[in-house]
Amino acid sequence: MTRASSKRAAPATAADTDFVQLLTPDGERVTHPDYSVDFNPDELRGLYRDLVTVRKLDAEATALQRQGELGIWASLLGQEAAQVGSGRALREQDMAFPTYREHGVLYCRGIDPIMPLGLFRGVDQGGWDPIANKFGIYTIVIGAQTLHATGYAMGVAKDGKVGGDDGEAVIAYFGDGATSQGDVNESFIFASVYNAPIVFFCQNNQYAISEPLQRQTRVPLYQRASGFGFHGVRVDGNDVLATYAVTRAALDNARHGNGPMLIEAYTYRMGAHTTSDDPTRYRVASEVEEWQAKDPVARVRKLLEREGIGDDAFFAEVDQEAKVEAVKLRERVLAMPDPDPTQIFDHVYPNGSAEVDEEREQFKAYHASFEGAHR
Amino acid sequence: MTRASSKRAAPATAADTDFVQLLTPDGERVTHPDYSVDFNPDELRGLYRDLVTVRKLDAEATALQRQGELGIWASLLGQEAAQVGSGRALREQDMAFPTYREHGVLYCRGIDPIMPLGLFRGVDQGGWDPIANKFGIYTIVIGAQTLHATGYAMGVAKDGKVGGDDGEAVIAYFGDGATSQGDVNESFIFASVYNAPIVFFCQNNQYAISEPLQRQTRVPLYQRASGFGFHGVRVDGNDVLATYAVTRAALDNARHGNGPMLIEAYTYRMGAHTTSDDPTRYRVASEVEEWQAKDPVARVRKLLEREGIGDDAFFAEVDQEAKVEAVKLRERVLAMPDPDPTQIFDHVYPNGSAEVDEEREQFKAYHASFEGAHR
Amino acid sequence: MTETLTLGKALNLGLRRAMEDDPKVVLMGEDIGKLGGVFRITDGLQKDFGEDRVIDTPLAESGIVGTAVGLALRGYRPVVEIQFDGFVYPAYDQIVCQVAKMHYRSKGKVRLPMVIRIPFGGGIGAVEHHSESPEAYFAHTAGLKVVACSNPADAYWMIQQAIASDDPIIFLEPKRRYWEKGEVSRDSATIDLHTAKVVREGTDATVLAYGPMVRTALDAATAAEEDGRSLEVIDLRTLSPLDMEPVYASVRKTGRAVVVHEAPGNLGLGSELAARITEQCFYSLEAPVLRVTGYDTPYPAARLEEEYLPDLDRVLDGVDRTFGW
Amino acid sequence: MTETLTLGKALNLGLRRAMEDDPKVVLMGEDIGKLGGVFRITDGLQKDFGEDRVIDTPLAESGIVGTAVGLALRGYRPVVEIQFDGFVYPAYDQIVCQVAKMHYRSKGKVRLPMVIRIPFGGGIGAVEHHSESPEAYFAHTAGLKVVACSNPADAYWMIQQAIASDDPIIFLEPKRRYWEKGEVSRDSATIDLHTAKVVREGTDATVLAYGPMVRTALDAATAAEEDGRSLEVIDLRTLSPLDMEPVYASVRKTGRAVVVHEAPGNLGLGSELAARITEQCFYSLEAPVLRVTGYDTPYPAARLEEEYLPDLDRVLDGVDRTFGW
Ligand SMILES: Cc1ncc(C[n+]2csc(CCOP(=O)(O)OP(=O)(O)O)c2C)c(N)n1
Ligand SMILES: Cc1ncc(C[n+]2csc(CCOP(=O)(O)OP(=O)(O)O)c2C)c(N)n1
Ligand SMILES: [Mg+2]
Ligand SMILES: [Mg+2]
Repeated sequence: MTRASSKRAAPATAADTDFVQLLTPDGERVTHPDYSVDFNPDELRGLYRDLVTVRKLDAEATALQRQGELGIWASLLGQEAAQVGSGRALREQDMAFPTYREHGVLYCRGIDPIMPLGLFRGVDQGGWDPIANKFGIYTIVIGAQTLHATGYAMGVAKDGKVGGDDGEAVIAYFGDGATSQGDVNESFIFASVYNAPIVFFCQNNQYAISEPLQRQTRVPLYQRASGFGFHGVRVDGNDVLATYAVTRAALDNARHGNGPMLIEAYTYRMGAHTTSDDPTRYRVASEVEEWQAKDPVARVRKLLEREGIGDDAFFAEVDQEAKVEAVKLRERVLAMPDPDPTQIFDHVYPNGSAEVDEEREQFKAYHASFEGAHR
Repeated sequence: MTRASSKRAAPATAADTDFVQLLTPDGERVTHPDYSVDFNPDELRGLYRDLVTVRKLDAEATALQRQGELGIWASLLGQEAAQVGSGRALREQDMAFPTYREHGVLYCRGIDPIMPLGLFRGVDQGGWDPIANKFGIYTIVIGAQTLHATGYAMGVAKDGKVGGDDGEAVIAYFGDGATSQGDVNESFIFASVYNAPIVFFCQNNQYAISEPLQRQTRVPLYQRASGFGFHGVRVDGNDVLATYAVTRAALDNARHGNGPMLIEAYTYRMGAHTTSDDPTRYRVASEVEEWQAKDPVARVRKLLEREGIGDDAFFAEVDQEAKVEAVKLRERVLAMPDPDPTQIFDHVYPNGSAEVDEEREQFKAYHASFEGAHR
Repeated sequence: MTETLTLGKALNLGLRRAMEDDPKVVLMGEDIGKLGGVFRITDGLQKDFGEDRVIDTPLAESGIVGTAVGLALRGYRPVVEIQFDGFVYPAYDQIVCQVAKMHYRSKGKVRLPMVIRIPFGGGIGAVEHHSESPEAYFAHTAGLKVVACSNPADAYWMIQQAIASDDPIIFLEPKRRYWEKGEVSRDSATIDLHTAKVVREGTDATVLAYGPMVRTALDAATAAEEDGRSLEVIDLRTLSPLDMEPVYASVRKTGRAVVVHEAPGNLGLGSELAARITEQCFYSLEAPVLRVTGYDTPYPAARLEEEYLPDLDRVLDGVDRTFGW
Repeated sequence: MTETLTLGKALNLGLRRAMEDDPKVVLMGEDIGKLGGVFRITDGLQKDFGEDRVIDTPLAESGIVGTAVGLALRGYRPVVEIQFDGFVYPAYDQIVCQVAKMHYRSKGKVRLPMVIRIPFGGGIGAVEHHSESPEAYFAHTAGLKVVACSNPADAYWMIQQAIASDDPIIFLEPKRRYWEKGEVSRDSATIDLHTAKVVREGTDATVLAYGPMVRTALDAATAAEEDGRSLEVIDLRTLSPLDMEPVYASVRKTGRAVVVHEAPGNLGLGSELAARITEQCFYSLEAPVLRVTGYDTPYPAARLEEEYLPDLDRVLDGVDRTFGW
């Protein structure tokens, strides 16, 4: 009575890997019909410097956690190109909404790298001004920030700040695991329906803590976009040039009033999910080694060597400068004062609350009662 | 530096209307490469009888509400073919999860049509046994039931009840507006990741209360599926034959272990959202007239006439029988007793609760105190 | 000069005035545009202020509240309408984790001047999820302020005060009172948003209510008068933070208190009020603070709601019981 | 015979035994498979029971709970792990509108024998959303039962009793106590799930606690003894419904009560307990029931949590204050 033949989805698997690439792991340039970059040598060296620096600062933070100076740390190791490529693609007027791992983007936004360390040390929950810095506070609840980014982008459109090169664009960062959250899918809907100037930047680092991509999807994530009415692209997230080119194109597309796009930056979380995690329980060393060979920093170094625009002196200098920044960072972390206990009661409400003020006073009186005394 | 050309999504609009059709509004059969039906005359007459009956019962319910016998009514007017076509496509072992409007599917499942009237009268919140009847309780929170359906389907797979003609399939009903809810999109993800035997049946009746489809999506809804890793089809939801064929194929696809599919039944809500709604505030009469011409019942009558398998005597008899059923329904609704007030305290917990029992006793004592007395 | 308005119309005029006063005020919600909302509270506003300021949204509450947060970050003052109390829960995560905490998280650098309007409570003969009283879920959440209006004058002014406030505010509207009329002066607000109000003076016992139950409490007070009992009725108006001083003053005077609300008693506002009153007025209390509330069951089918909801008789019964001690 | 186990290991063994006893028991959650959960409570279970019964889910809490409802409808007994307290809110709609109400909605025709496990409370130096105490949000919801374990023996038995129960149960685990050891007898449960327990007898004042604060209360009682004060400590164990008789009996004996919990005081469990105790023990109370709780602010940054959380000294201070009346 009805045709028997199966209607199973196309054989594409979540792991198939054709993506936009402009720089191979060996540091060779390749061309792409849609995307290109024309950086001059200084700009290329600048990108290399960014990559080395964010990796170094990240390693320092991991070390600080090991030594008990941070409560926890979410390392970006392996995702430097995805973050520097997209972070440098942002224009000054663009707004970014990060997760808790975008230390590289934060660095590109020119924010003091000490900031996230305060959060992970536990002295505060995010000290920077998100509006002044055009970089949102870290969001820990998976996916929540994608709706904030979409609403912000709706506001940009209401302000009439789209349509030209000076238009404003918004970028929302999230992970592969986040694509399963209702909020992320709802943000796709709102962005599409209101044609908001936003780029959804998914760093597919292959894992949500211990869960491999296959627990979130059986087709490539970039394909999610089309059913919501906008375009999706997969880029080699370990290729800083391709990530830059694709992100820049998507941001410009948005700022010119052409609405949202989804970018899947195909990359790998080289380290643990956080310093609390033990990846040996759920993934094999050989997999990590495979990705080691695709290292995002090494391939840029090879490019600079290949094109004769970076010599050992330069590389040594970059390492040295990064080391100095890292040491400075460490010293400042160690010098971070603990917050005054009464800060518990600060900033609960913009207009304040008599109840909270009363609790603050009781708190002070209670602690004063111990002065001298000891139980 | 990057290509300028826009990356706006394909020009497809949410309203484009190519769909699977086997019966035109004029009652002409058309063929489709993928789908067909081979009903015999009795079966065709049976479908006509179903369509007329569910429309008649629905009209009776609307009348009962107008007369104050129901608190509210959500009419299926215009969606008879979508509901009868999909409802009759279900095999006995299949499980359905409805919204609050699937009175036609409920009828096809062989459930006493009085059931939903009890709910809309306010004497209960859904009186039937969802498991025994293989038809879930009406769900009012938009989209919630799609996750229940997906979980149930995951259970079917765990039970090993997929793989053959006797496999079990699940169907989840929801509307065009529901496609914006996180829950519906999450159900797509779970169904895809676990390859659950489920059919997502979206009745796109063009409105979510007052909001037209364009407030939910800018591309056709059936396209949503592919990005989640399964197939989507749009069917003429006013064509009972096509709806039957497409649903039957999708259910069999699921029961054979080939996973989920999405069906968008393209139809129209001819009446108000509910009896509380006033559609004249948000849509024009001409639009309704256009759809009038695509009436799902009339076209089957034309087919029967065209093929000489339904004469005036038959049509009169069907109308008469439906009328009788409607009158019976009315009488039973009027005879419905109000619930005993202590039912407030029944079935809060399967294992009961001393707290609730105590409140029940206090309630009784309180009301007893009025006996005779009057304030 | 004053005029007679229904509570619903007063809200509509209050929203209109707030939009006239501040171009950054935008309304968001399901069916609030052409339809004017299922209760017509936004009637005519999209026509006059345009689709850019009165936004019909996709059917997704988390999306509505989450994008409202983003609009607030962009400098707008979003006023969200949740269609019915029972449909706020998909947005609960955004409300509790983001709306309530972003100011705190950012050490005060970010403000979210948002209002989330929720028609709440029962008594309209509706189907499931359309008659709930979720106030405790929000009042227990630090970072949110919660208010409930009970009459047209308060509706008109409180909605404007809530929109003008930089705090994120859950604004509860007593849906079954939308059609009740009252005198409204549109000259100027006479009382702050976060203050309770003695709406009837009395000497024998204090009845605390808010939203839809204020009218019920007042009716009970009138009936009690015939039995020669003088009840003081306080309209709490602000549920978080609570304005307790007028409450304490009243209970110290009367020595007896009854709290009335539709929400289930267990962990409802009544429990917090009872705990605080007992702590502050321990030696003034002639009897424990009693609670007259909805029962600790899900909201029942419509034909049972009259028995479920506190009414005049149950309030009087509660008062009687405090005199039984 | 008994053995010494950590609370976490006791839960792990309790889950294992429940899965052995009933093939319909399935575990669902994020990272509960190979990883064994971020707290390793499900360690080894996927290896032994397979991916079909220990299910790593997509990262979507509403999806996890919503599909668990469907599995329950199909005859399974899902045990859901929410990774941290602060991540339960995306599932709040499914929990409050579906899990809590489906039995009622169906007039008893449907049962949802589900357990939702939530590691709750602070004290582990975590970042935001990892240290919350959401129990009141669930206890205020009719149709849900809520329990909290405080020690390894209870953890081992309560989780099995919760899974065996046909009621939907929110099962709260005191995450900071996961590593604390205690004696566990695996022969048979000695006490019903929904009962409170006097864990230390005393005569001068009653201290009510649950979950992580039970240990704190016991430590306070030990310290108080040195000051010559005898505190009775009750572990509530069941938060909804509350088991009040042992509480009333104790307060009638001592005349004083202090409730301790980490959740903010406003509309926390302490308010309900204070209201009920005052109503039932009005003439026995020497002082109002006092509350020692988290403050009415969002949970603060980790380096402030020691000041935020009730500790031994704050409990003793609360007791002192009841004697000040
Ligand atoms: C709503 C919610 N649920 C669970 C968690 C716990 N959690 C923190 S990170 C994480 C995995 C996120 O994976 P992904 O989105 O891929 O981002 P990644 O960490 O890999 O960058 C989970 C489950 C959370 N933070 N929020
Ligand atoms: C979560 C939630 N939000 C809002 C509502 C109120 N509401 C009831 S029906 C409806 C529109 C549903 O539209 P659609 O999904 O297209 O189904 P239809 O009524 O057209 O069949 C809305 C917004 C609800 N029931 N649940
Ligand atoms: Mg990831
Ligand atoms: Mg619709």
